[in-house]
Amino acid sequence: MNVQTGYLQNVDGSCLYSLNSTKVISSVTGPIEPKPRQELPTQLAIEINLRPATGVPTTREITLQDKIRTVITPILASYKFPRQLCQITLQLLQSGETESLFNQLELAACINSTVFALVDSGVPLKNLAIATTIVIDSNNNIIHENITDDILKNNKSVHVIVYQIENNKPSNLLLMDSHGDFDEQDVLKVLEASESNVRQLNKSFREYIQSKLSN
Amino acid sequence: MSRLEVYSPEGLRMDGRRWNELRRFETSINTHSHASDGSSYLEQGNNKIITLVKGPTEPTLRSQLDQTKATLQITVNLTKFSKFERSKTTGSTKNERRILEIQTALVRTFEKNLMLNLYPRTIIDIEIHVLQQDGGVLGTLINGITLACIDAGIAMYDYISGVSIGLYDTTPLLDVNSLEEAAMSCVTLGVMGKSEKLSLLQVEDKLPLDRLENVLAIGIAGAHRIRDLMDEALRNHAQKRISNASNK
Amino acid sequence: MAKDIEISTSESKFILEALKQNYRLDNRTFDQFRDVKIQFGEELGDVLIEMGKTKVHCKISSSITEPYEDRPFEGLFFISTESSAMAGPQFENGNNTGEDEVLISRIIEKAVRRSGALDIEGLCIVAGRKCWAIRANVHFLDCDGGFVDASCIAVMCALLHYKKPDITVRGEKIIVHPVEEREPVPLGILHIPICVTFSFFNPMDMEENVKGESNSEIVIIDASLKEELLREGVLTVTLNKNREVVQVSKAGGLPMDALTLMECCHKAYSITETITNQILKEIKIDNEKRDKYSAILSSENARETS
Amino acid sequence: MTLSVAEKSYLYDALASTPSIRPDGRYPYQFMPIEIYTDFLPSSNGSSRIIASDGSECIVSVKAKVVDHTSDDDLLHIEIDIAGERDDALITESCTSLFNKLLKNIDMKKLQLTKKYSFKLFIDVLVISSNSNPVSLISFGIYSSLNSTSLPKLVSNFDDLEVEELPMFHDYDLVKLEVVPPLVFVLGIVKNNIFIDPAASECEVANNGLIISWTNGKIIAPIRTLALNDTNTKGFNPNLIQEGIKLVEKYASDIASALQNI
Amino acid sequence: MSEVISVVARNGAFQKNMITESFESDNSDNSDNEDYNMSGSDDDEEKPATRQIASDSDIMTPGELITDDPVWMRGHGTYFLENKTYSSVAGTVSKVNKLLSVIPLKSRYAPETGDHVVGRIAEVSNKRWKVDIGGKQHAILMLGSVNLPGGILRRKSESDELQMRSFLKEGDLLNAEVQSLFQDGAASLHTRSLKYGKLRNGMFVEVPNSLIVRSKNHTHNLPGNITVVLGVNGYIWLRMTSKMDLARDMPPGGSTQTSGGSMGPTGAVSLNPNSNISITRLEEESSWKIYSDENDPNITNAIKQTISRYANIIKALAFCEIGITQERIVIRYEASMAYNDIGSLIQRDNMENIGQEVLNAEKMRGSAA
Repeated sequence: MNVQTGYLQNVDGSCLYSLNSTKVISSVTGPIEPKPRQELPTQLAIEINLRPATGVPTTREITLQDKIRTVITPILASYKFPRQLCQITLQLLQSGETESLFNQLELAACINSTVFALVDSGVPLKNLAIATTIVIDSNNNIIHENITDDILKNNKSVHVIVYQIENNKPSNLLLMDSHGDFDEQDVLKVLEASESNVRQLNKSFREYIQSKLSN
Repeated sequence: MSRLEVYSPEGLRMDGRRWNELRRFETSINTHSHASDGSSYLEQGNNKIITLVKGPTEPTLRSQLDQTKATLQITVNLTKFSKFERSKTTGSTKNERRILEIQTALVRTFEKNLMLNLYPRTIIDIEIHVLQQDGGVLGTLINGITLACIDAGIAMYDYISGVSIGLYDTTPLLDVNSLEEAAMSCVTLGVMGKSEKLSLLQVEDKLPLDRLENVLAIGIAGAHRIRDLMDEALRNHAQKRISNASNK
Repeated sequence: MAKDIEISTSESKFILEALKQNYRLDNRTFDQFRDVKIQFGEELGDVLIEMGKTKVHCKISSSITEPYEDRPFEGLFFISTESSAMAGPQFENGNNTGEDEVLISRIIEKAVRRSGALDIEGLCIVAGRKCWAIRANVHFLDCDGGFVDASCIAVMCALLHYKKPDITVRGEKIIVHPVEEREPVPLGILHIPICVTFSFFNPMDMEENVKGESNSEIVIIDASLKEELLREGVLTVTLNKNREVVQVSKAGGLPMDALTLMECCHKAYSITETITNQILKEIKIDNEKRDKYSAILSSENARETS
Repeated sequence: MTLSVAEKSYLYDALASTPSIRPDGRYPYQFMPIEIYTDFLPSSNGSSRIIASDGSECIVSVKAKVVDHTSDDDLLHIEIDIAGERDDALITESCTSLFNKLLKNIDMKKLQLTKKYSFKLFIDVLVISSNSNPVSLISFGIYSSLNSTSLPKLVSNFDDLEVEELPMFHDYDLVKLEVVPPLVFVLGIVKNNIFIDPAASECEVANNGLIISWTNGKIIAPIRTLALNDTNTKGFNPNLIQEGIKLVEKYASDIASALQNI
Repeated sequence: MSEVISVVARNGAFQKNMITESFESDNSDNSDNEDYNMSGSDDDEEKPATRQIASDSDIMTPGELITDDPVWMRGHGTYFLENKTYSSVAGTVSKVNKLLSVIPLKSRYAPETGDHVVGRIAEVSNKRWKVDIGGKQHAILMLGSVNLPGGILRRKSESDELQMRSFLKEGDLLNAEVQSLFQDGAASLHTRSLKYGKLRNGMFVEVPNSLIVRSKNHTHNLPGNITVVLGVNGYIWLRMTSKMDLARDMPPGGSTQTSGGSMGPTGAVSLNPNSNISITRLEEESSWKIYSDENDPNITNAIKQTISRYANIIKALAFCEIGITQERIVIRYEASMAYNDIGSLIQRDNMENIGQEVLNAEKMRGSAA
């Protein structure tokens, strides 16, 4: 994992995030004045725009936007900013997977990038959320790191798991997005693998922040 | 069509002009007194345009209100029948980027020339209908707007006159028509009064850098002529009005 | 633009006063173009350009499609320049009809596509049936002025960097060879247009500009965002190394003396030369990095681009 | 256009009285004076510009193209652009659909060149300004532009079914297009009076309006009512339709000949 | 010409009053294209380097040098650089004392204090009406600048603010005086005189404001029992002459008797200084009636026809771009009796005749300046 926060200057928070061959930039602007139609009377409204590396946004991107929203909404302290807006923009630079078949690597990268950009922006968060991708390949091996397009193509099932981080460790599950052929046993294995992944990611992110703060 | 020589060895162009000759330039002013505050009809060669200026007047939208100056809005309607071949596009052409670009360029050209600060909290809305186009349209639009704004009595620093110049091999051809425009690289100028200051300068095709200065010089001279033609037309118009309205 | 970015009166006064005394906020001289940083991504045709704090990313994608009916011998080439709120609050998501957005996209369009920088006839596979469609996706990441100049460099670098998969035509069938199997083919680049943007300021009032003879207007190259917000006129000159004017755009704004504009064009030429050389050098370095062996094997194979 | 209550009641009373008094003194059958210019667009096959004395103005261009009518039998294409209105505005769309129907009355045989090919006419209407419903003005514009339309003269054989060739035309000889386009009349109704070509202020107080179409000496479809404002509109005596039709029958040929004598 | 429709037709050409200025290159011998050299500034000789100033009635166009004499104060329609004063509009030079300005041939109405204008309510807002007077901006009519029912001395209350629309609402026409100008040039109006207020009993006509000349009186009684209000802004109101209109025209000591009951144009009974109406009556009469929307029931068809005739005459004068004055309207009215048919007055050649006859008549009488 490679993280660089504060990458952009014209927004309140940003993060250049890459994991293996997937690379995404996220930006956060807010809280700002919303357009009247976006305004929510009691809480912070969230606008998410995701732009693909090539071509124009399609339903695929809108689906991803919605999934990111379901993860971000619960971790934001949105009650603190009624009638305000938080604008999140994501630009994929490199998807790292065959875009017509998969979106799992991008989804996990986008979520992590967004959360780190939110941390960078100073918008109050209740918790962190960290996402990871797990593949069970045709030989029933669980693959939890260095997932490439080829590994994805050889999957029996693919899973994106997002954990909420509390007291520096994974607690509740925020999102589980599984595709393919799997059983209960597989799910348990996936959860286990993903928890350790998330733990690891959380650790590296903390280290990054710490080193950034000490500078 | 291309069998015709763009520029003959005898120094004649397809329509019989010499290299430094302007096209026919005919204009009438205050053509639409019912529908606008200022108007002009202009034929520059086979370009035929109607320009209507409405305002300065109370803006209808809040977003058009500027406390310090008038908001300038320009809409260019390139009619589908304006070219020899009717435009094939179905539906509206109003949001084409090329048209938006022309509109923006015109607004930015006249924003600096009209004394908009004299008309705070108002809007000036300019509407141009291009009935026929035959090359160098942007320059013609500039001339039409200049005349219509003067007719509307809107204060301005000076005339802006527009013209396009083509470069055929090494010979600049003044005031190109559409056949010439298609056959060579062209430069469009918007010149401030009788000065050598350019409000607008556009080159859209490849042109040797070392020829540009020469082309600009011819263009400026041509634009000054156009300014004089507009001035003459305007004075004739004014004379007529004044003699009509004398003894009010 | 969605919202006008406000710049305080005192700050704008300060910047203008400094300009009058020959100073710029970032200590550059008036004629100084910012250093261009070119970074190539992992994939082919993936480039990030940084000019000061301005960041523009360009990525090329290709696909096989049908040519236009009236142009059977030509491939397709699109440049998409969509702005998003990421680059700054002045850009609205999905709004491509804003004045600045339109001007940027039109200038890039004229500089690169209309000028024939990419050989689109070379994209033809089967006349009237199949051709390559090349798409340059320009992403504005961070705006500190100079989007046009940076985007043009980004597009050209990405086109030079990109290689499309090799193909074999068998009758009606087209076989696309994966990159791993066969060395991909670079695009035909016919010239490299470089945009240089000049910004104009009027230290006097409009009367002096229109009727005066002093020509006291200030001209700076490669304005930063704050300078862009305060400028009264802008000129973008696009040239290539062959001393060809590719495109010039001064869409209104402060009227400027024709001779001054000519001087700008000449200044732009020397910048064009420098940047073109830099691009070619960095492309070469990256190519060598990617394929150490082919550099040894074939020395004179690369197509000479100018 | 907003009028004051007093203005409206003055106008209404004047128009409702017997005989009706129109604000500009016109007879019930009298049109506003118009100016017509034709043939000013050399790159179109026909063109016209109509300006009414209230400043309403409309420009029409007719362009012809040779098409294979066995595959494209829609030989008249009309597009209407009303300045200041969006292309999908109600007024624009209703005008377009009205004229699409009306122009079906034109004898398409006149456009046929050979057994296979015909001229297809593209009629583009640009309404530069209009103070009231522009349909009447547009129909005058179409009428005079089609009347001024000249098309290249056919020199090749009519029977081309055997030969796979496009029709051939004379180098410079033109033939006048001989079609009779329909005219559309707008009538205003105030109380028991009906009058032709209502001005903007008359529309403002009218109780209702009628659109009556006419061609070649006879009334044709569509005839329909047309609300001219949204404050005063109400029902009216059906006999007024008869009266309106009589009015049009009596005077339409005068209009047609006035438009033709150019 | 058919009486159903009058058609002016032209084939080929497009423009009316076409000013044709064809340009022929005059330096045919300069076919060597190196002849133009940009660095040489060749326009110096075109600037008259004189201290002379253009005289009145000289036509100026934008950017033209009017004078390089620094003694002048620069007014509207000009701008300056150092000593030189330039024109910013096309029009004629006007010199008033040391104030130099250029009056544009045509522009939207620019209000001046004291102008008598006719306006239409465009918007009812907080304690004020916005009035369309054909200017660059709407004029403002403050609630405090109108007479309210109940008399002049009545205090304005909050309930007045709430019922502003019952006095004047969108679309209503009124005549008023320009009381003052705001900094940005917008006019502030008042109707605190019985000659101003809501307009009734007639018809509205609009002409270019440049055709109306500011004068002492803008309300005129015309033959045929008609009164015209010629708003300086080019908005004109034609109405049946009221008792009050008659009273206004009476010479002092005249024997007018306001035979009570009939209303003046503003709903109040005539206020002739010589009539026996006291200021207290005024207060009584200044009632809700002044804001009534009802027309006088006594407007006969003959009156309506006369109003139409006057309207057509005014439009004909405007068509010929002839200044509109009471005298000219009356002359033409009398002459127009030759046309039995009012509707024929709108035909183009008749309009042109009307204009020509007015000018001829004035020449004959030598009243033309």
